[in-house]
Amino acid sequence: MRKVFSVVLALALIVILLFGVADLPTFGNAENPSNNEVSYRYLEEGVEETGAVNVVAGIILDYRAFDTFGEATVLFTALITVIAVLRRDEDE
Amino acid sequence: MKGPYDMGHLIANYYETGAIILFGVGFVTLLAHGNLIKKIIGMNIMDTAVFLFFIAKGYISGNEAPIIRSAKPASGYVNPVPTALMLTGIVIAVSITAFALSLTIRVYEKYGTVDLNEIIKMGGE
Amino acid sequence: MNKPAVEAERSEILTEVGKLIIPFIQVFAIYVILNGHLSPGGGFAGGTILGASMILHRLIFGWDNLISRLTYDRVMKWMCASLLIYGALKGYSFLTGGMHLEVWDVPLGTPGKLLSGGFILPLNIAVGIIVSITVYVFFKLFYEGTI
Amino acid sequence: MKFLALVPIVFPMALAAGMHFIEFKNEKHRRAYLFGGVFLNFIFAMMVLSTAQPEMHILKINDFMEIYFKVDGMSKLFLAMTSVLWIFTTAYSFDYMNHEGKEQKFFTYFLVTAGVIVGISLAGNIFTFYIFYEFLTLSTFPLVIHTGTREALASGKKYLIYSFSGATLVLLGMILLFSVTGNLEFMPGGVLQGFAIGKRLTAAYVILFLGFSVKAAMVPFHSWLPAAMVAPTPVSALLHAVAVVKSGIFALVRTTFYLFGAEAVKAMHVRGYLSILIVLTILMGSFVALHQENLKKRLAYSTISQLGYIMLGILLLNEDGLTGALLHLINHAVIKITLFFCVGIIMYRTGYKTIGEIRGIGKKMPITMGCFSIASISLIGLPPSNGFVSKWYLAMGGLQENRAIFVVILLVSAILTAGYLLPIVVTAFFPGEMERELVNKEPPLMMLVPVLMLTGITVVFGLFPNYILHFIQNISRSLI
Amino acid sequence: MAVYNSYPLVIILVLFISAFAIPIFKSIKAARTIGISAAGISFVLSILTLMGVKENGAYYFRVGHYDAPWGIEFHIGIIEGLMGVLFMTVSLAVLWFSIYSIDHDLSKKKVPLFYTLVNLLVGSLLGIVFSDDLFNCFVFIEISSIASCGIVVVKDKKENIKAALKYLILSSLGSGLVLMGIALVYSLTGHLNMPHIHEALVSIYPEHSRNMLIAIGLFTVGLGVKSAMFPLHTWLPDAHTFAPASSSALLSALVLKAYVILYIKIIHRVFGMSIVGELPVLNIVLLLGAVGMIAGSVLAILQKNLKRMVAYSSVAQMGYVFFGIGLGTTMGLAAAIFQIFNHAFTKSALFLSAGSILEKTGKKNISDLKGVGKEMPFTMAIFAIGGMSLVGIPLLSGFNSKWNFAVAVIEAHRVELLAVVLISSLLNALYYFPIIINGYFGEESLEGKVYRNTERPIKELLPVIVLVLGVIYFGVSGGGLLSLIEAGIPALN
Repeated sequence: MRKVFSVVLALALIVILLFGVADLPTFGNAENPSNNEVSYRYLEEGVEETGAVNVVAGIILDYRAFDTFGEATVLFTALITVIAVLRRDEDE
Repeated sequence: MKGPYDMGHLIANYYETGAIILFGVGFVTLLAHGNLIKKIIGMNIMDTAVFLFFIAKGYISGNEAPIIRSAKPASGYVNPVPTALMLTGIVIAVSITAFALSLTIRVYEKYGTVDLNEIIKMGGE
Repeated sequence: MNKPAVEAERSEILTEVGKLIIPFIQVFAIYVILNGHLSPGGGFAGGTILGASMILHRLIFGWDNLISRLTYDRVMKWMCASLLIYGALKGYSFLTGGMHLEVWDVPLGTPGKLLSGGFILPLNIAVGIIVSITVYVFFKLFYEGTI
Repeated sequence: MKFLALVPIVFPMALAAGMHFIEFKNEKHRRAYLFGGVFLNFIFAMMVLSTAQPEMHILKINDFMEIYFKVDGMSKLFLAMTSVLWIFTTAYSFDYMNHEGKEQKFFTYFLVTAGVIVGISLAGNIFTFYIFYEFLTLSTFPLVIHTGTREALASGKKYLIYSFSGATLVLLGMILLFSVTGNLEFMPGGVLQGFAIGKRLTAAYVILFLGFSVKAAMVPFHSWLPAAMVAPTPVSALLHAVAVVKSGIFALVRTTFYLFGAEAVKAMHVRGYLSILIVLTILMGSFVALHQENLKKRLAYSTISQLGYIMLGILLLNEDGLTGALLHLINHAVIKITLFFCVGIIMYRTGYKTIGEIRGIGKKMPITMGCFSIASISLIGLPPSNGFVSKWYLAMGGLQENRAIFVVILLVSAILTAGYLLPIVVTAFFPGEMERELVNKEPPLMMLVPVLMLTGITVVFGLFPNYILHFIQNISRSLI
Repeated sequence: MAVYNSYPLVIILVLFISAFAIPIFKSIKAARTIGISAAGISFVLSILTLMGVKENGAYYFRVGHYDAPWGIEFHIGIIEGLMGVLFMTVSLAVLWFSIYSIDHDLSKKKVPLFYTLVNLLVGSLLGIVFSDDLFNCFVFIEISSIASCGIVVVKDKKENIKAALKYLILSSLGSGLVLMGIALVYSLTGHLNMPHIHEALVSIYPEHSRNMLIAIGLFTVGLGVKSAMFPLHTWLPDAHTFAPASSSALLSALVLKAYVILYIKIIHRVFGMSIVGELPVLNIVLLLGAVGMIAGSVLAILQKNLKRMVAYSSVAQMGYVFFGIGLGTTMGLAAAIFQIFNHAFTKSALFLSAGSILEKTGKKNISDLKGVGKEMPFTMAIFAIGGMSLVGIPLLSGFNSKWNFAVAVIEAHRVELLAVVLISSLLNALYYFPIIINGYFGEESLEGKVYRNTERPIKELLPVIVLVLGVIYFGVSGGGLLSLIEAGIPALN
C-alpha cells in the first residue's frame, strides 16, 4: 500500500518536473540565461581579481566564500553530531 | 503557459530529463523502503540527481573547463558557477549521509533492526 | 589510551604495499591541496585524499604509534584550530570587504605561481586539514565507536 | 484622579493576596479583616460613583483595545446593587463556610470576584467589559468547584466550556461590529448613528446577544446553571442573584441600548426570533422548576425563567419595558438571594436538601421560613410586593408594543411561580402528620441578620418603590 | 557605511567561531561561559542593529569584496532586525535555563557539544533570516537541519534517536526539494541573488509561468516539511517530545520560524506578489494553514503526554502563520509575523515549564499531573499564563495575535474565515484548561501533595519568567510591535 502510494507520488513528481523541463532553455546552449554577466565576469576578471587560475577555486574561496565558510561549518556540525551520537563515554 | 509540450525538447534536454527521472527514483527509494540504509541511499540518489541537474545548467557545448591557462576569451569556457555550487552541495550531502549513517548504527544497537516500520511499530515512550 | 577491541591481524603483503604507497598518497594529497588555486582540486578534494590515506594506514598498520598519537583531544585541537584560523581569515576579509575598508590585504601575486591567489592558499590548507580530520574521525567512530 | 476607578477593582484583589501573608490570631480577626475590607470596598465604590469626572482612560493598546472606565446611570445601578449585596453575602458566608471548610481558598476567590464585578459594572467600552467578563469566568470557576468532588469538577468543566463558547461568540460579534463602526464605546443611543443597518451589523447583534445570553442562562444555553448548584450556597446565591447571570443581563442591556441603540435594533427585525427563545426560556424554566425535588435546583430553574422576564423587557425596546426589566433586575436579585440564604440556612442546620425532608420545618425555624414565604410571595408578584411593581411595568411595556401575548405569558408564569414556590412554604408550615422530630433551632445571628435585612429591603421596595423607580425611569428615558 | 551595518555578519561570525572554540575546552564551565557570552554579545549587537535599521531603514551588506550578483549580500530590513532580536532573546533565555536543567538530561561529556550545537544552530538560523542569496540560504538550511537533529539526539535515549532519524530523513527530503527549486530558478534566470532573480523573473514572467509555478510548489513543500505545515508535520511531535526541554524550546520557538521567514522572503522578494498573485499557491497555503489550525488542536486534544500535546499545539500555531501568509495581504503578513513573535515566546515558556514539571516530578502524562499546581505553583503558573495566551485571554499576546488575524481576515473580505480563527482558539481552551484545572483544583488530586515540595527555585525559573513577561508585554502593548512590523513589510519586496 505504502509502496504503491509512494510510487504514484514519485511518478506524479517526475511528470510535473518533466513538464517543467519541457520548456526549460535548451541544454548546452551558450545563450541560456544561466550563462549571463555573472559567469562572464568570473571568467573575464576572475584571474585578476582573485589571483587564482582555477576559477572554481576563485569562486568558492573568494567570490562566494561565505558559502564555503558555511560548508566548512556543515562539516564541523556533522562531526560534532556524529561524535555526540557515536562516541562512547569511557568513564561511564 | 506554453502550448503543446514538445517531447523533442525533452530529448534535447536529455541531461535534465535523466536527472529528473533519477530524482524520482531516489524519491521512491526514500519513501517506499523501510530499511534505513536504503532510505539513505535514496537520499543520496536524490541529491546526486539535483547535482546532475545543476551541473547540466553550466555546460556549454564545445567549451572547456574553467581553468584559465591560455588567453582564451571568456566565451571559451563553461559556466563555472554551478560547478562551484555543487562542490558545496556535495560536501553537504556527505555530512548529512554521515550523520544519517551514524544514527542508523545507533538505532541498530538500540532496537536490533534497521527497518523503520518495525521500529515505529515497537513504539517507544 | 587503551587499545580498541577491533584489531585485524597483520598480513605481510598489506604492510609492505602500504609502506610503499601510503607516502605517495599523502604527498599527492598535499599536492592537490597546495595547487587548489591552479588546477582542479583544492582543500576538499585533497583533504579527502589525505583522510583516505590515514584510514588506509589505520586499516593496514592497525594500532601503531602514529594512530595512537591521534587522540580525541589532539584531533579536536587541530580541527578547531584550523577552523578558527579559517574563520579569522575569512571574517577579516568579509568585514573589511563589506565595510569597503581599504586595509592591508594579502598580495594576490602573479597568477599561475604557487604563492598567489591571496587568501586562497592558506584557506585551502586549513580546509584540507579540516576535511581530512573529519573523514578520519568519521571512519574511526563508525569502525570503533571511539577515537 | 483617573485611576480612582481602579481602586475598588484592585483593592479586593490586594485583600485576597494579603490573606495569604497575614497571620490571623483567630477566626474573629479574619472575619473582621474580611468584613472591614468588603465594607471599605463598598465605600470606595460609592466614591467612584460620586466622582466628579466620570470618564477614566486607563490604557490604550490600539484603537480597538482600550481599557476605559465610565460612570453612568447603568453602572451606578449595577455597582450599587452588587456591592450592597456583597456585604450581606460576606456576613452570611462566615458561618456557612465555616462548616463547608477551606475558607481561605473560598474567600480569596470571593474577594477577587468582587473586584472583577466592579470592573464589569464600570467598563466604559465593550473591550474592557469583555476582559472582565473573561476574568469573571476564571475567578468564579474555583468557587463553583469549591467542594472539589468529581461531580463539582464535572459541572465546573461544563461551566467553563459554556462560558468560553459564549465569550468566543462575543469576541466574534465585537470584531464584526468593530469592522463596521470602528468604535466600541458604550454611549446612550448607541454608536451606530449614520451607519446603514446591513447584514453584518445584524449578524453582529445576534451573535453578541447569543454570546451574552449564555451567561444569562437563556434556553438552550442554560444547562450550566443548574449544574453549578453543587457549589456552596453563598456561591450559588452570588452566581444567580448577583454576579454571573446578572452580568450577562447587564451585558445585554449595554449591547442593546449603549452599542446598537433601540432604533437600530428595532430596524433589524430579529427581535421576533430572539423573543421566541426568551418565551421558551420563561415557560420551560418554570415548568422544569415545578418538579425539582432539590430545593436549590428548583430555585435555579426559577432563576432561569425570571431572567427570561428581564430579557423580554429588554427586547421590548420601549421605556416601560426597560424600566420593568431594570426594576426586575434589582428585585429579583434581592429576592433570589434571600431565598437562597434561607435554603442555605436549612442545609446548614439540618442538611436537608429536598422538599420532602423539610416537612414541618417552619415550626422550628419560624423566622427563616417566614422570610422565605415573604420572598416567594414577592417573586410570584402579588401586590403590594416589589415583584408586582416590576412585572406591572413589564406588562405595560408588552401592551405598548400591543403584544398582549406577553402579558398572558407573564400571568401564566406567575401562576407557575406560585406553583413551584408555595408548596415549599406549605410543606414547611403545614406538615400534616409529623414524620420525624426536628431538634434544630434558628441559625446563628450572623446568618440570620442578613436574611432579615434583605427581606426588609424586599418589603420596602414593595411598599415604597418610588425612589428607585424614578432613578430607573431616568435611565430608561435617556436610552429610548 | 555605518558600523552597525556589519553587525549581522559579526553576530553570525561570533556565534560560529565561539562554536568552533568550544570543543577545545573539555570543562562544562568553560563551554557554558563561551557559549552564553557569545550569545550575549550577539544579543546586544542584534538590538543595536534593530535600532540602526529603525533609524535609517533597510540596507544591503555585501559579505566579502564583491557586489550583489557576483558576491553574497545580506538584506537587513526591520523584519530581519526584529527576527534577530527575537532569536537572540529566546536563545539567550533558553541557554540561561539550560544552565540549571541540561545536565539532568545529558551525560557530562555531551554538555559542551550541546552548547556548540546550539550556537551553530542559532547562527545558521540567523543566516537564513539575513542572507539575500538563495544558495547561501540553502547552505544555512543544511547547517540548521543537522544541528537541530543534533540537539535532539544529544540525549542518548532510543526514542531520541528514532525521532532524530525521522526528522533528519524528512528534512533532508525537504531540502532536496528546495535545492531542486533553486536549480529551476537558476536555470530560468542565471541568478541566485533574490532581487536579481526577481527582476529576471518579472521580465520573463508570462512565458515561463509553468516553471515558476513548479518552483514555488517545490519551495512550498520543501519548506513546509521543515516548518511543520499541516500535512507535513509528522516528524514534529516525536522530535519535540523526546528532546531535552531546552532543545524542544529552541526547536519550536526558533527553528520552525526561520524557515517560515525564508518562505516569506521567497514569496515576496524572489517571486513578488505580482507573480505569486497570479498563481494559485497562496490559496493552497491558506487552506493548509486553516486546516492545520483546526487539525493540530484536535490532535493535541487527543494526546496523553504533556510535551507531545504542546508539540501538537505548535502545529496549530504554525497553521496560524501560514494562514496569515496565505491571505496574501499586508495585514495578513503582519499578523503572521506577530504570531511568530507570540508563538516563539509563549511556546518556549510552555516547553520550559513543561520540561521542569517533567524533570522534577518525573510524570509525563497529563493524567498524572493532577495537583502538580500545589507541588510546584510557580512553574504551573507560568504554564497557565502560556496556555491562556494561546487560548486568547485578553491582555496576553495570544489575544492580540488573534485580533490581528481577525482584522486581516476582514480586510481581505473573507469574513467566513473568522470562524476558523475563533474555533481553533476555543479548541486551544479545550486542551489547556483541563491541565491547569487539574493542576490547581480538584480535591482528591491534591491529597497527599506537599505544598512546593518539588518546586524549582525561583532563581532557576527566572529565564522562563522573562519569557512570560515578554508574553504579557506583547499582550499589553502589542500595538507598537505591530506598527513596527507593518513599517518593515514594504522593505521585504
